[in-house]
Amino acid sequence: MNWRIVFGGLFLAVITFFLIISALATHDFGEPSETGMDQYIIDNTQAETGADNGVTAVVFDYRGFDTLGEATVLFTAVAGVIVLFRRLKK
Amino acid sequence: MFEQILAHSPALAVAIPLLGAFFTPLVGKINDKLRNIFVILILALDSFVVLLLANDVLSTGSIRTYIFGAKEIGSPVVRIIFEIDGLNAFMIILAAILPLAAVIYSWAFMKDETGQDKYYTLMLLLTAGMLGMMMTGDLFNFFVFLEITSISSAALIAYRTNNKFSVQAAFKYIVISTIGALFVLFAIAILYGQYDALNMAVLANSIQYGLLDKIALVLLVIALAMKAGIAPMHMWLPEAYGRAPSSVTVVIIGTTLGSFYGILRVGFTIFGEQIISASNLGVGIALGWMLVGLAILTIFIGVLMALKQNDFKKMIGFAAVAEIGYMLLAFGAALATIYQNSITGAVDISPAGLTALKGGMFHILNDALDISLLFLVAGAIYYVTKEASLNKLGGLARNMKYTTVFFIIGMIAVSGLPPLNGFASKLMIYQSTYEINPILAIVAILCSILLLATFVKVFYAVFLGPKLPKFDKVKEVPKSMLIGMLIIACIIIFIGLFPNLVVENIVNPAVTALQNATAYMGGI
Amino acid sequence: MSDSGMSKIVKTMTGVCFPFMLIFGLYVIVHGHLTPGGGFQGGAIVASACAMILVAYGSVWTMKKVKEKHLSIFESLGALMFISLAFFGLILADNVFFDNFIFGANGIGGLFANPALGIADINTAGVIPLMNIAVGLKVIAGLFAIVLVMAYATHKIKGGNKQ
Amino acid sequence: MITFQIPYLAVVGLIIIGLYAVIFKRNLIKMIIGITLIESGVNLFLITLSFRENSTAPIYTASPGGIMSLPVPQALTLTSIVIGVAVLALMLSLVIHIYRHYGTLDVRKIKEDDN
Repeated sequence: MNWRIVFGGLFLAVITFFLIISALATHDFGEPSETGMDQYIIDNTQAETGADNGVTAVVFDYRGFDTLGEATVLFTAVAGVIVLFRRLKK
Repeated sequence: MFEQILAHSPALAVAIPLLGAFFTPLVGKINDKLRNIFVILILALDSFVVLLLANDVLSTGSIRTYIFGAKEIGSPVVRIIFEIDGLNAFMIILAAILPLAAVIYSWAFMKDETGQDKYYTLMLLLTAGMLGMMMTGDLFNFFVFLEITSISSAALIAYRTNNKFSVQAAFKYIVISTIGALFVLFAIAILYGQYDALNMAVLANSIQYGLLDKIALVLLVIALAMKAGIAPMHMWLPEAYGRAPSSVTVVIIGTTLGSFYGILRVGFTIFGEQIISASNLGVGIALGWMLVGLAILTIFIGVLMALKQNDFKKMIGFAAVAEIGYMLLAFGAALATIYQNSITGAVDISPAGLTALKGGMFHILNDALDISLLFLVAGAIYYVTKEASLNKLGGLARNMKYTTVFFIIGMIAVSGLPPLNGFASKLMIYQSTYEINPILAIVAILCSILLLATFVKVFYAVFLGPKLPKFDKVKEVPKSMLIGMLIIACIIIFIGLFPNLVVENIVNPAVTALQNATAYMGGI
Repeated sequence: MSDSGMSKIVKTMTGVCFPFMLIFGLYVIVHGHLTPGGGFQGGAIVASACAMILVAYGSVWTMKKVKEKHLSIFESLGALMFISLAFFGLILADNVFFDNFIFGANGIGGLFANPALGIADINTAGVIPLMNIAVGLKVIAGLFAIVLVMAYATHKIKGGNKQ
Repeated sequence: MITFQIPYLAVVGLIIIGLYAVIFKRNLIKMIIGITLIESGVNLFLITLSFRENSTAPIYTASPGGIMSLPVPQALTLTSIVIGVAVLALMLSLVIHIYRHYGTLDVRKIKEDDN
């Protein structure tokens, strides 16, 4: 049982170290270094998709296929939960 | 018409099973038989589309892209793009074979269970997720499909909810895969924050290999290795494989290899130019040897644990762990042989490493088929005897002739004996690793022999030996289960008889695509 | 939460609040392309309104009124509507999966107008509002089915009685 | 410099607390809480990436003008939240079944019961 604490602690320490390093190395908060793709979407959302809401334009038009996947995930979860609580044959 | 289908095949390959999954609950309201036929037809159609696409990509050697929602890609790349090169085409062949065999098999196998509507729905969703994972050219889309596969497989592993072990196995599986998927998402977010791109080809083009990129690489590889069942985090795999219904296990094998594909894509394509480059030569070689070490550990754990297992399906599960180790061994050894050409200055994989790559790639296909066949046999035995422990089985060969033949085929194939497919790929791995380092080859061969010994022991325990009185009334399994096994067995025998044909037409384009990251970047 | 639900005060207040939550959720769904929100968010609001009824009246009562089978059919219909909108893009206009076939240069709709800066009309953005509605239907049915099934399954096992 | 990175450090904190709960806690429900904490951390990270200084939401309806924050991470977060809900529902269902079988949620007691 002690192994769990030793290895778990070690793993946690290593992960903490690298996460803090990456947090400090990420670009400054509020000043993204590279915004090409997003700026394109902001500029063209009205002309290309007709939606006023940029986020909805991304969700349903530019990345619509992700949304199909997301809807599928929810569908899967419902099917899974219903399968788990179905009536079993006696 | 034909051209039209081919042009839209990447989208159709995912959309057809999804459409089928949404329709299945409605069709199931009408009639059980109709629903089974409907599901099989949907999967057959899907396999047709997938094989059409794979054939086109593999024979022409081109890269096929599909943009969702627009005609042109445009610049910058904002839309989701499916990009299918040789490697993807190679992987989706698996996704075309396995679910179809599994669903035909489940017609009789699942007949006595309740909630079959949802069972078939989840199978179709699992197939769609697996295909999406193997074809997408977008990192976030990859994450979404990864989650679809892990949720649906967790629900299917726990399908027999009255068995406490299967519920426990499902819980372990979903905890491991969710944490893995969250790490993948974190890595994607790091890469996005740096380059403002999610497309794999765009990322591969612009990656600088700075500190953050290295952290993202490590996170991606660790998380996907967790999901692929590589050594330190392999514990969920035999449990999940062993406790799920056999037909489900066959499809989950496909998704596990999908995660393995993810490692290859990340390592060789997105970070490929940086790992295999002159400036990072030492790092690349060290990484290769690290993978070799993990692979040896995986093989050892798999084989040794398989030896002492008492549960039939868990034993095959550990054999599956060992087989994943063989693949990793091949790819790691190939990476360990990178060298700088003294004349041109180009960094490349040595000829021995190239053979290892081919062997490893070939082994992905063979492993999936062999292990699937063995699981289907184990499922058939559970179906007729309701008994999983090896100690309580015996003398089944007399009553179940066909199943015995299928088991022998699977046994010979998985332990790498001459006439069948496992031999072809393992020979390539032995040859190349012997050139790289003889110890590796010796360890690999020894473990293979141990695996054979394990399976011979099982063969004696289950099929030979005295006829047990309690199995007097045991009959051969129903036809649909035999057909499911027959499909896989036929492909195994075909590959075993004509390995060169398969290597030249399927494996070589995949290896070429794996090595050639520039072509993938140029695909968009 | 017992089988018969909570007290009369809670039940009455739930009845008063429910229509408002319903309307608000539907508003969020329908205006998804104009204001913050969309199918998922609005669907979650409506589903939580339904969950509120579940808490107030108890899972047995709710299960008598709404069966999870019907919810599951509704969910399938929502998903089918969504994927068929995507398939229409394959057949119409640009012939691409997930094409916004109503809006744009090759679009078929005269009904759907270009948006204006400032306050836009609801009939903009082509296929997006329709997809919002499909996803909204799906999320309402899906989330409510999950909550309902889980609540109904747990109402029997109080205390650690092993099976 | 470091003061501006506080949102990222909050992300790290959330992920670490979640991982701690997953590794060291022996109650299954607490492990699930840990997983949702990791998930919140990752979602927070995505949202912080979308922020630009002095920006408004990327919505043109009654927009005051000026620069807008990045829309893509917000869409990704939306997707990831829905996926999180789905995973959570399935994990809780599995825990309910484990409780039915074992009558406990303690990992040690479940292991004892198995042997």
